[in-house]
Amino acid sequence: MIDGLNPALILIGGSLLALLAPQGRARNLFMLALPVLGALQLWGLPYGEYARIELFDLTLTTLRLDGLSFAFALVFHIAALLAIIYAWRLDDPVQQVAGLLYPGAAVGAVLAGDLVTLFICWELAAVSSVFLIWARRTQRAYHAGMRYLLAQIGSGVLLLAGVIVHLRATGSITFEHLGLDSPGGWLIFIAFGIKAAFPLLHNWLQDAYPEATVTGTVLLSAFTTKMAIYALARGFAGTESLITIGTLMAMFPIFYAVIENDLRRVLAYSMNNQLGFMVVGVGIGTPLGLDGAVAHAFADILFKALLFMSMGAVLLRAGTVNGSELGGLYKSMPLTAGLCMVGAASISAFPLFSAFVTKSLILEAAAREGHWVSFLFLLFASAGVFHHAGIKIPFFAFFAHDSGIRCEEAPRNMLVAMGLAAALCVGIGVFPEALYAILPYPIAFDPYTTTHVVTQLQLLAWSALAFSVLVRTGIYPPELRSVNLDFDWGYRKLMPVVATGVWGAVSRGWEAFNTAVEHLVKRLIAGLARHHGQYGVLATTWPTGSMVLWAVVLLGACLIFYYL
Amino acid sequence: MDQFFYGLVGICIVLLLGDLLYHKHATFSFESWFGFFAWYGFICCVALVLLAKQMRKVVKRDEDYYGD
Amino acid sequence: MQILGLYNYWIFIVLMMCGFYVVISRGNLVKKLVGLNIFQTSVFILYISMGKIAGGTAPILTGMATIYSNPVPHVLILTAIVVGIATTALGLALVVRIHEAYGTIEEDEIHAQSEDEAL
Amino acid sequence: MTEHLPVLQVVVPLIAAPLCALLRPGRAVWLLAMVTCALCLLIAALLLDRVLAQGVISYAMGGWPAPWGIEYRVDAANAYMLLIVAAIGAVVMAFARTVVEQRIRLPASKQPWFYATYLLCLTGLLGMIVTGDAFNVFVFLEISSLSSYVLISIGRDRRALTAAYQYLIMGTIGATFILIGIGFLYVMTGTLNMADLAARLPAVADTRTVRAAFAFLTIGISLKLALFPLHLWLPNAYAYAPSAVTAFLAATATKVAIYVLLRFFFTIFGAQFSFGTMRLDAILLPLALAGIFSASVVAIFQTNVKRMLAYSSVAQIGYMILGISLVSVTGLTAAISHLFNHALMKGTLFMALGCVSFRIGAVSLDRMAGVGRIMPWTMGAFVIGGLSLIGVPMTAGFVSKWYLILGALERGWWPVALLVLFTSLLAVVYIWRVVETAYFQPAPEGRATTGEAPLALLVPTWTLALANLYFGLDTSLNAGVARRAAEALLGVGP
Repeated sequence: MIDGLNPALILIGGSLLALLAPQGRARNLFMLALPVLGALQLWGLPYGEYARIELFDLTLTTLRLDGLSFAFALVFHIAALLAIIYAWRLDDPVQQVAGLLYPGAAVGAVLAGDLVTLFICWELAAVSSVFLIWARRTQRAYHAGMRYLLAQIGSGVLLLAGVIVHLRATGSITFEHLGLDSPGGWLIFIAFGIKAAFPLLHNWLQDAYPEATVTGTVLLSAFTTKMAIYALARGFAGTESLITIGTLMAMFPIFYAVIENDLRRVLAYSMNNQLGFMVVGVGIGTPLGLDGAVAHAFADILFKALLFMSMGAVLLRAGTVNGSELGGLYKSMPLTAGLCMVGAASISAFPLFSAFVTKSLILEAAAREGHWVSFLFLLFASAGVFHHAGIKIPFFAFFAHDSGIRCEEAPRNMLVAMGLAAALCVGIGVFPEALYAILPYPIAFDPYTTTHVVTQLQLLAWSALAFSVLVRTGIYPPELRSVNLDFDWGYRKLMPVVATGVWGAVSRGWEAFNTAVEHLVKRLIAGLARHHGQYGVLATTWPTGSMVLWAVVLLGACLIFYYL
Repeated sequence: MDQFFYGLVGICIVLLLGDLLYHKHATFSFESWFGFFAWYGFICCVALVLLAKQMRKVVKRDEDYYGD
Repeated sequence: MQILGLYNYWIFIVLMMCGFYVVISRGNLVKKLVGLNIFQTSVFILYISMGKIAGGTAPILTGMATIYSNPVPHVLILTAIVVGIATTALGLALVVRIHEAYGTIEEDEIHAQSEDEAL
Repeated sequence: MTEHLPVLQVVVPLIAAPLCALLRPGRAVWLLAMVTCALCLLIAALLLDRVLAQGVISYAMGGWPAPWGIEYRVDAANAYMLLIVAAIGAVVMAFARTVVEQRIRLPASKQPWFYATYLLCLTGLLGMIVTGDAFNVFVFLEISSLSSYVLISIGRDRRALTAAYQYLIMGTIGATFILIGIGFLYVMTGTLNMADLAARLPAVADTRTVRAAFAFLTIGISLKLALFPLHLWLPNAYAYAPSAVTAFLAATATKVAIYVLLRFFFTIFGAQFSFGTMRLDAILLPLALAGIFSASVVAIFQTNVKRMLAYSSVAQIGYMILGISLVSVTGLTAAISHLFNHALMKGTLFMALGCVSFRIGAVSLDRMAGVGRIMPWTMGAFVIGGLSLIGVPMTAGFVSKWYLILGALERGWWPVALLVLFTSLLAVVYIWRVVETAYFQPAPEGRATTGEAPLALLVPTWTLALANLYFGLDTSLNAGVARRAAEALLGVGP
């Protein structure tokens, strides 16, 4: 451990050095060492504030370690490690560098003690992550990446604006509780909201994540949104409206997830749903609620990575992740199928799996504060998430009717990465105390009570029954090759149409303006030339002549202005 | 597949009856209703699928709708 | 009366405007330079005339006069005249090169050729 | 020796220039010019060091004390400017050798003249900064202008000739306006020494002559610094000049004009008169905003990247003028630090473009497709320069944008701050167009697949690119000294 060294710098610095290492095993080992070293560094640092930098007349606290930032920084290192193992065979410097830079930026963001450092990491994360989408090198991915980048940069600009307002009003840039009534609070709130994929601001996520590379989606799923959850927990804990927002977030994506065909997009929707739970936890704002949000973010990174990794393996081997084209893959990829089901069980909150011990913190917190409407909706969302992520994903990919696709099992490195993630999911589910110990607030909570286990099993089993009945009766909507309109329709379809119209009007207006100005200048010169009558010669504006004319006109204007 | 389905039905009934065997710790009164979590889960899922099916009529478009 | 008393400034203004007019209205690059020269010359006259003090003589210490014209503006404008000559020379040299490159020194024709090039 | 530093700053390049012209073509000429530039940089650095340590340095030319003789007067503001100009002069000179030897259509026998002219231009720019005499400013202005017309006219494209001609007309009118303004001031005060002028002007400030002088100086200086809408000469001049010349002029010439603006309106007239009585900010602010906006939009539609960057320069000048028209320490700090930062970013960008045109012979967007893959280092530098231009944090460009927005908010001008942010997005668009073409599009058919630019070009380019990053983090020079200069100009500092 080096005193006061920011773990983020290990990843960020290492990302550039990685290019110097020869391709292949040497580079892979080097990259593998980085998150391990980072995690050790993180572990060794006592809580406190380090690495103050003077920038202009501001003091930046680039490293602040406390309970909240520690949990996020730790799980980010684990996610980076898993992704590196998962991408072991990858031979693409772009993805390798981005795959270190992006986690580094995310770690930097959660460790940032002030808003300016946060903003810098915020933007670095945005810019580095887009390369994971572009690295797919298709036109479609390029456009999706562009839309993604616009949303992310937009969030950054709002954040910067909010920070400036905040600084002007308070003279402080320390990143602590802000709340909506603080100056600039709303701007910062919306900036965080974009990255946390609040309803109506969520579409970049479903739009872009499924278009990224096999590795890219795994990485993307881990950092950006959780960074935002961290930021909300730090700046807006206990903000009432977050409970409503979070409940909505948990609810509406499940409808889309049911009818979505691209299984990675289904996961993207379920991600939105899981984020909703965390946002509710932050909104409740009690120690239990915040702990729940942190714990659920921790668990979510792991099981969502596991699910995305398994779908990535399917994409790699079968060439598609469309539900309509898959089925029966369990014969070819039994291990992947098994690991995917561990992930499915985890996200569905089966007892002994991770979400069971983390989601229940949030539900318990909601119950204790008497938010019974949110409680019911979250229960609905829990049933729904089991339905689409727990059953639909494994069912359509690995079981259902046999699609006839026969392929190899996933490569060994991918299986290792998935296995590690699965082990962590089960580990958290079986030994929740270990996770509870690193949460920001000390809690005494036992998820394994008879009531909790039985009611959860009832909920899940009867949801499964509903699924089976619907499939058997043929009511269940079939997987179709299609896209579903979401709010991105607004900017992908409506805006281009409007923009074309507006542009036409603007260019016509500009032409008219130009004509008018030209006319004016002609009149002016005609006036000058009245005595000579050489209208034809003078009416044409010579480039040099018109420049000089401008200068003289301005001189005259200035003289008049100054004399007045 | 059939055995699988009937097995599931069996498990569901056993779990439902399980509610009779212990004292439920409930925060809200509705939690303590008999088999609340079971039928709530079932109804929710059916409602979810039926609503989503209706939604498809509105939002479904051809795969290359956006043209890229 | 005061307006007439400032006749040297009126000459300056009229000359300056003439120069401008030529630069603005003529498309011939050489004529533009001529206009520029007239404009600069007007400034020379401004400087020279403002050094003159009514009743003053040339600033040579002979002991016969008590009022002298101010020599500083004259010295200054010598520098400006040199600059003007250099500008004119350079401008004419450029016009020669433009004529070699475009075969014309009419600005509209050059403009048209440049437009073609841009297409 | 050290007490003669102010005059050496000008005399060294002035003497070296004819020497260059006398030498035979070859390595020796460049070496002489390079050593001269390096010496200038050293002198500038020493001067800044001394000024920061001891305060204002006054040097009486030829032993004639001010206000009768010509005084060279160095304070924080112009020591800082000297450093910018000398540094860019040296870096671009290192860059210029390869360009001059291989890319400029200049017979080998004429090459020494290039260096001579370049040094004369440098002399003029340094002289304008260092002098404390108003008329001397005009003389040095003409020295730098005349030599820059020559430098522009040697571009490969024949349109360089017409661009130089137009610049000559406009530049001469601008300089002559300045001359008229100085003349009027002399009429009213009988002195040309800046400090003396500042002392005597208040007594006669409320006269038509002084107001006329003010108007002529406003327009004359605005022409030289290419304030919108007097910028029309600039795009062609920058687009068709040789790349080394563009890099040098874009990074220095307009900046020095802005310095002259500061000198005249803050030191001579005084901020109270210029902005309080004459409401200069009422003219500058709308023009600056219009310039920022319109030039940024125009830049987006350009296909010639050099022209695009030239329009972006007009927009950037707008930012500086905007900072000045805020008339506050923060606003002026933004403007002055942007002088420095813009020199760094535009120097980097134009030199990177120079590398591109050195290899593929063109800088139009369609010809630059896919160039990022064959010239990774060059385009890497371009991207850094571009990020700095946009104002991304941790680059030099961020520093000035930050102060600019703070300054606007201090005055409570929300829309202005928003416009600055919005036009930064426009900069994203036009820089992005280049990046997208260079990295994401396939190379056009029939373009020779050449490799990376030679080291002799890359090293100076990367020197400036890294400076963009360095000064984004260590802001003691570009923001710290700028603040001192701003305080000195406003007369509020220690």
